[in-house]
Amino acid sequence: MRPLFRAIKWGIGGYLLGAVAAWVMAGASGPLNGPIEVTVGFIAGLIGWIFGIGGWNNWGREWFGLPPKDDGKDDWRRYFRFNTDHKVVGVQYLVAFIAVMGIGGIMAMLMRLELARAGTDFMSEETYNKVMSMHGILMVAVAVAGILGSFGNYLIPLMIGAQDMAFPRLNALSFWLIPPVAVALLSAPLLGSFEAGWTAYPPLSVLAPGDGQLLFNMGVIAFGLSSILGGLNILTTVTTMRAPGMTWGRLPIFVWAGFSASLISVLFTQYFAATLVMIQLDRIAGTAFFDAKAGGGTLLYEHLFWFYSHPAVYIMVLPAFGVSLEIITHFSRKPLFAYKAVVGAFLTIVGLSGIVWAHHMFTSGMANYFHAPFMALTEAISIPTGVVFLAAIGTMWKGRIWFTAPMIMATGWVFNFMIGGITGIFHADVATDLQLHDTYFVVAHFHFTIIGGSIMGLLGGTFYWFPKITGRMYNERLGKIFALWVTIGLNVVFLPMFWVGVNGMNRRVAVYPADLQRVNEFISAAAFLLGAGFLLFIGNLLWSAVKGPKASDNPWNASTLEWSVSSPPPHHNFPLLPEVVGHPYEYGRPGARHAVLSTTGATHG
Amino acid sequence: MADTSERQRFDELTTEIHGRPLGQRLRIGLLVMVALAVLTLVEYAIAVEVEHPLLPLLPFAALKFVLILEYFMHFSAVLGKGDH
Amino acid sequence: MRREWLVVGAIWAALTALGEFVVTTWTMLPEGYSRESHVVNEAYVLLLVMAVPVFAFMVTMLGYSIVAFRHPGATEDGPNLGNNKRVVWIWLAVTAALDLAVLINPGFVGLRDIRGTQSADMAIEVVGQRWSWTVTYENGATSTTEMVVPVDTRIRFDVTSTDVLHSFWVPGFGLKVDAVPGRTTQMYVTTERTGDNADDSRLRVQCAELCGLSHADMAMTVRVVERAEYDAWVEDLKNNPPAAAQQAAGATATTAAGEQNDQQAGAAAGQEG
Amino acid sequence: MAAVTLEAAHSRAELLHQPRSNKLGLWIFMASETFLFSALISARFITSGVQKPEDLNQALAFGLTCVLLVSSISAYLAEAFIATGHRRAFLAATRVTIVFGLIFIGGVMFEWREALHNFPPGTIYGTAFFSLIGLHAFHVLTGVLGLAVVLNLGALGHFGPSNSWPVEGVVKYWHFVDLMWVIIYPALYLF
Repeated sequence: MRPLFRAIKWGIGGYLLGAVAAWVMAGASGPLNGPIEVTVGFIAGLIGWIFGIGGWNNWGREWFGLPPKDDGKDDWRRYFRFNTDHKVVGVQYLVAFIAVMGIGGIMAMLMRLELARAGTDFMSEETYNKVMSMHGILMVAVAVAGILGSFGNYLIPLMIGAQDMAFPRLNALSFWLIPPVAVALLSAPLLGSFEAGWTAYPPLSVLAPGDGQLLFNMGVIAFGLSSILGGLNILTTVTTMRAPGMTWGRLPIFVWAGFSASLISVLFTQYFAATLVMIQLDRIAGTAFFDAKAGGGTLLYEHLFWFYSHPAVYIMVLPAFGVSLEIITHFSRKPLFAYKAVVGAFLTIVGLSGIVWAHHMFTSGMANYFHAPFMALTEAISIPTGVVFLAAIGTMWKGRIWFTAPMIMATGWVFNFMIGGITGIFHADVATDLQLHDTYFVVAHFHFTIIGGSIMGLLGGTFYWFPKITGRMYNERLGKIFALWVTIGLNVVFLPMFWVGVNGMNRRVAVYPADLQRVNEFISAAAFLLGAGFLLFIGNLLWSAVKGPKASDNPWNASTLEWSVSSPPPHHNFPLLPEVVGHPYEYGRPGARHAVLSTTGATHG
Repeated sequence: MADTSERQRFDELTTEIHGRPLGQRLRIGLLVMVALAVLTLVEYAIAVEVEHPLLPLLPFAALKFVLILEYFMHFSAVLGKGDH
Repeated sequence: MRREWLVVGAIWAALTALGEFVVTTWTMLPEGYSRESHVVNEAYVLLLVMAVPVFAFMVTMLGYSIVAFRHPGATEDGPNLGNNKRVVWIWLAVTAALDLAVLINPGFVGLRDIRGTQSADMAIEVVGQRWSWTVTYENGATSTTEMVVPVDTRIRFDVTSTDVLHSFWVPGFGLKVDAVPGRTTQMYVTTERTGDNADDSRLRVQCAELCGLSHADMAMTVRVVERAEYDAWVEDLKNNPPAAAQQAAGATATTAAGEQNDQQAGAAAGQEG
Repeated sequence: MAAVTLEAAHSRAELLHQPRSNKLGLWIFMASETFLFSALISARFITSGVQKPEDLNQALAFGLTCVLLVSSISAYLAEAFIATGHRRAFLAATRVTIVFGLIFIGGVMFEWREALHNFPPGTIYGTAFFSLIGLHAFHVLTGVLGLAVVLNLGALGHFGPSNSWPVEGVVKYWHFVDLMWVIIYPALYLF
């Protein structure tokens, strides 16, 4: 725990140092929590935190020719320091993001409490806006990095037969950037106005008084950095660290999904960072990016923002595609149907994702001639996405379907994400979007895609790999109940939202017309039930991680490489170096093997 | 011996650095620098002469971009050695 | 083998029929007050009609697989059928065709219909500011509490904002457009039916783009009335502006009167012609 | 015995993977950074088209371009020297690069004092100018820091022909910063 305390000390020290230095440089007048001071303080504090947690001992010392130091032994405390083992980083990510999801879920419950009545009964509009903004950004963060950070880090090296990620220290760094981000985001509502939602549209986010928005910007920029570094690591790992014989055509589908999502996150995240830097500059340096009077414009923000934030939804769902297809394949005990087409679909989605952003802007007042092409491109994304659905049902067809908790999650993912996908067409279509944009129809749509797509992948993956990660089995009966609970509950909560949407309820409001109250009461009640279901999930996992029955190395009898090692895997992943000799999903062909373990593997390079 | 072949492979992977003798490197560097300097001068001259020279300047910037990318940063080396 | 597909086909057909019946008869769409809202509703129903068979197919496949191919435990493998190029190509062709169909109608057709022509019988200026709307009519009368528009009229709303982004949305009209500081955005609406906010909460101007503290309250009521009633109302609004607007309108109110009468006459003549 | 072989195998595998990984990782990072620059460059054209103020200090900007060009060739030389085992020449070239980098930063600071007066950040061109030049100067600064680390380690005797990746990496980064300037210079001063 020592590094953690050191990190806190250095982080706070860094913040104070940075703030005072900025204060002195700015003329030593004015308050110590002015915008520049907070900004510089956050950066310095972030650096202090990273060095304190172990960045200095493990890494920084090398820059000055000193030998790096290790911080401690490999016991439970390794989860609380800068640890370069990808499995530790994966678990850190998983636990941290399930915790963040819990906080975001509590925010959702608070929002539904307020929305059960048409007026402002439970919280003020100001509080509601803060809670809503917080729920938005926390859940976006969970969806962006939840699967990629946890399963991506934990499983990609195992699945491709590598000992670790290509850049283990960068990996640890990208996780340890997260806690300061969480601190910044969670303290943002306490420090003055924080009401611009996760999209932070200017000029609202520029004009909002107080430091909340500043911390939000800095926090999200740091999160973006973490996301970029994580993606970079995955791309490099998959390209250079594959075991002998692990050709591109033999990569498990989850690796492909992580690879595709990483491509997006490495390239496009910079645009979100750039937009937030612009807001920050408008606030602290008096630039005029979004000041209409000086000639700037908010359309600039919207274009740049959605240039990242639309591809971002594929960072969220692509890994979940991978997880779910992986689960469906292993529990149907059939080869993944149309493997090559799915890989092609992933890459097509990556390509298309970068050229569809303006469908978020049909009502924004941008030039009319943009509408038709962006509608066409957006609707074209349904074609590669359709291939993923084909793979799901094609794999299940005639399989030997073992209906476990992860499998229920995966099939629920097919069903729910399909609703999200189909309602997406309503937003791609200009005519309907002009009415439905910014209504509860959108809210329902993206909750079906993000919960149905990304979060259900995260939950399903958690069940599926739980025995591998902890070495113990979760409670199957409770797991099944929870999986059904989520799959069905999602529909009960969010289907009525389509109705309130078309009946004129716009999103991000604490008050709404009284005639919509009955339906909202129902939604709120259902939401509380859905939220309560998550206690089942947390309880099941916590209890099982400690008291669950010991799991065998391969409880699912699955074929991919991570199941060929002990549960949990040894430090170097593979006691013997793997050599891949076949496709990962050769179910139903007698004698087919995915990989053999041998000591001679390394010489093949 | 396995070790020598690995050594070779390691060298291969880093040829872009280890391959060429110093004299050849210096020649290439000097040539590229002269080219860049000339291009910059021409760029500047065009900008002085032409009003809003967006189109005429683009090829010069692109050429400089490619020169640096290829001769200073050895970009093609990264494409040349794909997988194993 | 063949029987399996027959069963699946039958379930699919039944589900599709049921779904189509539901989406075409039990419409959950409230009727709008403008031509544009009909375009929206038609596009909406058309999209649903096209979505039903796809959805039904997926549900059938999913449900049938789950029921028919259950096999507890990982004791046995399914057949080694990893790929079937023909199925993939057929699937691609079908989805591409569907996509193209959606793109043409309601896509391009809806886009054309909802935008209509770039001409209008009257123009109304709308200014959003935190957290209220100001509506200025052609005769110079302004209102911040209620927007009244005549029925059977093509209206152009010139929307702008003085501070942050807002979005000018009348749910009953089926359209919205953002109010962007420093720009004027335009929205064309052809009213078709009279109505009153008192009977339908969707007849309100609602800010649809998060604009801070009182975003949710940034609304004003809307009435769609007969032309004559509108003329009387807007005239009355100009002559007896509400207390708040009076100071703002001030001296210009009287001088603009003649101009405005001419304009109204012109507009009326245009309608008759 | 088996354990020893395994450890050896692991380290051999690392030896083979790491140079490629480092190189690829740096390239991916630079690709990512290109997107950051492209966001701001496109913002410059979206907000103010090809307009530029009359009172830009063209001579200074041209000078800065030349400074960066010279530093670029000295960085190239530093890499060439260490790769062929000429340590002293490598150190000298690195020092020259750092000096020119610092001259560049000094020039930018001098330019900013003028620019703050002529077109402050509150104007639309000033917005693009200060953010782009600032972003670039920040990258120059990190490049100088990287070079300083490499210089220090080099002076301590760390690098040689078979162990020159850190030098190569920093120099590549330096060239990348130059590469961005190739676009920024015409985008801000010439168009």
